[in-house]
Amino acid sequence: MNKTPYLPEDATILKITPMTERETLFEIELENGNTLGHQPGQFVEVSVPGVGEAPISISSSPTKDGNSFELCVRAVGNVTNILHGLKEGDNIGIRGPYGTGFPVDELKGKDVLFIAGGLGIAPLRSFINYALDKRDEFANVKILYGCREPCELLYEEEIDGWKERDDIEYLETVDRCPEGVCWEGNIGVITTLIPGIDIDLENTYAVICGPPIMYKFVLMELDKKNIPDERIILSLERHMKCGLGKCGHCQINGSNAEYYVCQDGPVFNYADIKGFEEAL
Amino acid sequence: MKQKIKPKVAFFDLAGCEGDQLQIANLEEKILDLLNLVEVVSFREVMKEHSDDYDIAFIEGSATNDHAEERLKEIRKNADIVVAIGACATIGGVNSIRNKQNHEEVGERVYGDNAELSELYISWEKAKPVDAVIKVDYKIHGCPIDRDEFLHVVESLVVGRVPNIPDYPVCVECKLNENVCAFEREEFCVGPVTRAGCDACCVNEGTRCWGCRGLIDNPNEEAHMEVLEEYGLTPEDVMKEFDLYFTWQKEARENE
Amino acid sequence: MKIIKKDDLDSFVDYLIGSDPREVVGVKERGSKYAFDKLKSSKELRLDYDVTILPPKKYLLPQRETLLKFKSNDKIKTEPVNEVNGRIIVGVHPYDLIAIEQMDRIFSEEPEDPNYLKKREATVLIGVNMKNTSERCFAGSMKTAFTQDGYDLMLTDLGGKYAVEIGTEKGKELLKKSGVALADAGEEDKKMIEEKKRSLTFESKINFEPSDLPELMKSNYDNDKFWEENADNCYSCGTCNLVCPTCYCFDVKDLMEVTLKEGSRIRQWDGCLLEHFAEVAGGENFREERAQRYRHRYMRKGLYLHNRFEDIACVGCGRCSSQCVPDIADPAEIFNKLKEGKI
Amino acid sequence: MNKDIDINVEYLTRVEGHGNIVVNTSNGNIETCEWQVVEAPRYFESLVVGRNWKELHHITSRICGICSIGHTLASLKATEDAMGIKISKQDELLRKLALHGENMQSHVLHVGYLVLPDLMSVGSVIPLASSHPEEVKTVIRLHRLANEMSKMMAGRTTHPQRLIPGGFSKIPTVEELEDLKKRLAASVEDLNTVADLLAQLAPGIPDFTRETEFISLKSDDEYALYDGYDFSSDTGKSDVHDYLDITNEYEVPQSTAKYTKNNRESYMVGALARLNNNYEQLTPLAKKVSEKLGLKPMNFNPYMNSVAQVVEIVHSVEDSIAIIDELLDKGLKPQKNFHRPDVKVKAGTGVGAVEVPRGILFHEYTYDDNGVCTKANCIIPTNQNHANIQLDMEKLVPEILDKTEKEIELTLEMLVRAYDPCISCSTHYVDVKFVE
Ligand SMILES: Cc1cc2nc3c(=O)[nH]c(=O)nc-3n(C[C@H](O)[C@H](O)[C@H](O)COP(=O)(O)OP(=O)(O)OC[C@H]3O[C@@H](n4cnc5c(N)ncnc54)[C@H](O)[C@@H]3O)c2cc1C
Ligand code: SF4
Ligand code: SF4
Ligand code: SF4
Repeated sequence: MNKTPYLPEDATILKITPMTERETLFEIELENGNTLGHQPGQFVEVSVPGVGEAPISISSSPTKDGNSFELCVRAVGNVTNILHGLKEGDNIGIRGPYGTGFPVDELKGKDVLFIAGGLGIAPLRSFINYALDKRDEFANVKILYGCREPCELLYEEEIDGWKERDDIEYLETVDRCPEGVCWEGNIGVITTLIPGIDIDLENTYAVICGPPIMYKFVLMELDKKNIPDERIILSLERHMKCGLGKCGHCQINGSNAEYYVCQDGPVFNYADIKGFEEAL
Repeated sequence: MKQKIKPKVAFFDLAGCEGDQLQIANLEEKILDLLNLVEVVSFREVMKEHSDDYDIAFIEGSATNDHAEERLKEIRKNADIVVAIGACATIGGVNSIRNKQNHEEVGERVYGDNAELSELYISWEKAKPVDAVIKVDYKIHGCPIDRDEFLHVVESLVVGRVPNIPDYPVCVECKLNENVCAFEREEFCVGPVTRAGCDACCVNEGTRCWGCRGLIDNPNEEAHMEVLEEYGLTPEDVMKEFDLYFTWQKEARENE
Repeated sequence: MKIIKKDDLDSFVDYLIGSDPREVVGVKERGSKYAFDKLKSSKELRLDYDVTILPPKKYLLPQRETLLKFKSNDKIKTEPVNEVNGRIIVGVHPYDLIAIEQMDRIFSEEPEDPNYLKKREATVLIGVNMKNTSERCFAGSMKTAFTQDGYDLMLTDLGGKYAVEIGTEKGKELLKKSGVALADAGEEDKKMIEEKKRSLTFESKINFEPSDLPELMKSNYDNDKFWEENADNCYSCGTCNLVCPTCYCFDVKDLMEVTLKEGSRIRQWDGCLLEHFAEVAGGENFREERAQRYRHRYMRKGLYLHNRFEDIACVGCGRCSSQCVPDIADPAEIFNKLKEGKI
Repeated sequence: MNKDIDINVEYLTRVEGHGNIVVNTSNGNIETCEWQVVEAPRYFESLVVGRNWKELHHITSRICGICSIGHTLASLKATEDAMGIKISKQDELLRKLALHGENMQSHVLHVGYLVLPDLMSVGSVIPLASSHPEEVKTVIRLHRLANEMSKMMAGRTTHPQRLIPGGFSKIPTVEELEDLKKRLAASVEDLNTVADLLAQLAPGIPDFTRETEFISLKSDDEYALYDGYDFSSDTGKSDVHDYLDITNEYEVPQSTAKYTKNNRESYMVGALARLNNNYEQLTPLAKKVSEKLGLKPMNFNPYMNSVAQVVEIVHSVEDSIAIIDELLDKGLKPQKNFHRPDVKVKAGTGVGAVEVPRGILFHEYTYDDNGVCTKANCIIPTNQNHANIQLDMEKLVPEILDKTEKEIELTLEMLVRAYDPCISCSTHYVDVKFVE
């Protein structure tokens, strides 16, 4: 049989790091020994034979040492739940990388404002770590990260490292803090962090990823800050089955254009999809 | 996929025709595969042994009296997972046609007007699906159930995933099978509001969808009632179309 | 252009059925309707049909198709599957040929879809010009009633005999190998074809140029009231998607045998009118309302695929309108209403 | 002699539906000896009232999952009788094939899955799968063939679709019938295996007799299953429309529910009744198997009902082959799919009687001018057998009191099982209580 894009490559789970109750970090290596060769922001289709496939963003930076890559997966359904039950050394299938990544080259030399809500940190982390590894290629780097509760914060240890760096600015917040939990940081939704930050209007790009509801409010705040639409980059999640621009599920439309999120996205320039009823 | 556990399973029946349990016997050679996957500890229809120690309970039939209610509560206590199988258990089945009839008349029609019934036969005014009495985790729809779907559910439960039960109407499968639509043959059909998963088996055989898998989660009932009237049914007949299998569901949804 | 006698055409079809290693399918009666199905004899072939229930896309993108097979002992092995049956399809109407050309573009766009393309390559298309039109067909006004390409052979019924246009080498070979008697078409015949074509009538039509459609759709994207009113009786049953020759969306799911030792990944036709089509984990549904899904379909037909491939993705076959039970899926009616600014 | 026994079998296993066996003796005196039926009523005769003639067979098919084809046919015949609808000879032959398919399916299920374990001293067929894999596979093969035949004729194995008032919505093709014939012919070897196995196990069948009356359909042309007149081994021939004169549901002082009786206190229906009444019309091979298994009319041992079922399986296979030959010889008249027979709806009352696996079944409906059902009555074989089971038990218990309690229990269970009762079928409930 000839090559088919539907055939996943064999891959091995090297390491499993539970992060929260629902999220786990998987370090994965292709069995053929190749690197994945991805751009920050791209995703793979993770295949569990007999259960199905799920699109998952690559959470590690291509600049990471070694051939492996990392996925941060939230258990929400069939594939993701079964993934959570696997052990180190188990096999899965990987297709990809797919989609457009973040416009890394376009952002070189610019200020970058990362805004991550919840699991949105997973795709952003691949870019954040890229930027940190190549710190001199970017101007100011600011990271805003919000979750619903302290126990949901991901990559805690790594973030401790970010906090200590003085060449970036890191701010975090939680929507609420249950009684008895120790939390010294900010309380309030992520949009409450935005008014307080300084933005160089000429030079700043905002890169956003979070749950659908978050976009609306963050975009309103950024609008107040007068960041032009063209300099807002966001990553969308849609139902997708093939990752190849065929199955039709991930299409989003506005009156002027339409996109296949799996191929034309998941990363979009806000100016291109602004006003799309189906996008945001 | 690997099997996590070899669960103990038990089969129970309330008021029904046992056609669903028959589908399990009808698995023929695949029964042997099934027996590798699960341990059957109770199945009155085929085995003498019985045990109250089970993980998954499959229940066929409707609850129609206090005795059934007691049994169901007992089953719920014992089982981790309760699966209702077949229309009688999932939506009340044809049993619930009588829910709209006068209960006294119902008794008279069957036993005559001077019948004095022994306690055993005292029945609720309404036949109820299992989930009207206890919590049900999964439903295998159909009258009778589809064998492949049954296997799919068992297999899913064993590997620990949620079975794939369609929530789109029968018309989908009917079209995939390239049937001549009932409405183009001067027949009526409730396929547009009925849950698929049967592969439109009745239409494939030249009849129509009767609705045995119950309403989909979000049916456009008003539209279908309107359409049925346009095709010449009286409002009364339209109601009857819906009463064949949907009586309980409709009542339950109205009360929501 | 060649001429073949009716009887010779029958023997040609019987020859294909008997001698060609490929499967021969054609239009047959199904109940009171027609469907493409395996032919056992030319007697079953109904070249005078109006429209088939499903378009011939079912042979290129089957209703259900296996993409992968899994086998497991201790380690799971995954193998690609592509069941390619060489097939000769007899009696494809021009609008369906045009639809197949559109599908070709979609599935050959990078990354290519070999499951479609391999089947497509192994297929011979013998077209036939319409003799009868279905009540809801509006191919005339969609400029899809005739086509110059997309077929290997094209037949036109001239009463007692057929004109045969040869579209490809493949088609030519087929005729030659069969040894069937052909005559060259004379001026008379050519005139007769023109006459036949001219006399073809359609009960339904759009009242404007199809090339105006993309603009029309674009300007009505926000016409919420229109979409809501017209979608009111929609069942979300997807019939309009499933029977359409240009709809190609699919779902992918895994099946496992109870032995847990074998399984497969299959794709199955899906429809954007179905409620859960655009729902993601967590329950967010990006086209939750019937009207949104309903609009999406018309937009795809008139605008979106035009943006992508410059195709008008409705070929006017009328299948959706005739098979939608509440009869709300007629593109001709909807397009005309939009054009006239009605609700 | 056992002085005190206390048998209380709640929900007898390996039968369809719910029944209890209660036997108590004290000092060798029988205090209770009961066959109790505790099925929850489903009220079919009321469910169909107000429903359209096109739905009646769909609803009443749900009386029983195992003999749903039989119920459908009885229902269709009643509707056709009421409206004066005639079906074609071809459709009649096809219906007979459907009935044979179900008869085989039900009998194989009963003998192979439910009775065999008793004769082999295990609790169910499950352990047999590993101890006697070949035998079990043979039974499975026969069961599958019967099911596939039912599906081919009726569209589904359970709750048929193709069978509709006036004929069929879809019929099998010539190729399908030819293929079926081949497979039926090839199954003879499996049938012999089962017959041999049963012959071997025959000594395990309890030797018990009680004279009773046998009622079944009978026909001058054939071993009656699909059609015929009522026949009693005591009182002879009668018209199916007079079925109420045979079934005579009556009330007994010690019970709130009804009994059926004709000439005696009880009568028996089912495979043994049919075989006793129609033995001469069995196919040659069926007769041979019957002889081999020591079954000849009149046989008054109810346990032999299971043996009669095996004989009938053979008969159904052979007769089906003959029917297929007849259909193919005449040339199968093709019919478009999605066929709908012409039916003129009119008011009337009709009776349908069919021999289903467990015995004679009657449906009677009355329709109004619009074809809406106003009244229905269904009398199910198992109902007709309850009284006979009770009387058998009463004769049997004193004869076996010298056995252990366990043995008595098993013998009684086997007795009820031999009748292959289909309790959830029962639309009228019989609550039998005897205190000696
Ligand atoms: C580009 C992209 C990147 C993503 N990155 C991540 C990530 O880094 N980490 C992470 O945890 N999740 C990520 N997701 C979400 C993840 O794909 C879904 O949570 C996952 O597909 C759910 O699959 P499941 O089999 O576990 O659930 P299922 O049991 O299949 O589904 C549960 C629900 O999700 C819907 N659904 C089914 N398939 C999909 C699908 N392919 N996409 C979305 N919804 C679907 C179903 O309609 C159902 O309602 C990403 C999604 C996209 C599109
Ligand atoms: S026959 Fe019924 S299920 Fe099939 S398309 Fe028509 S309405 Fe839908
Ligand atoms: S428009 Fe018609 S065919 Fe399409 S989904 Fe709605 S009801 Fe079904
Ligand atoms: S939209 Fe309707 S008319 Fe147009 S091509 Fe599709 S099925 Fe045919």
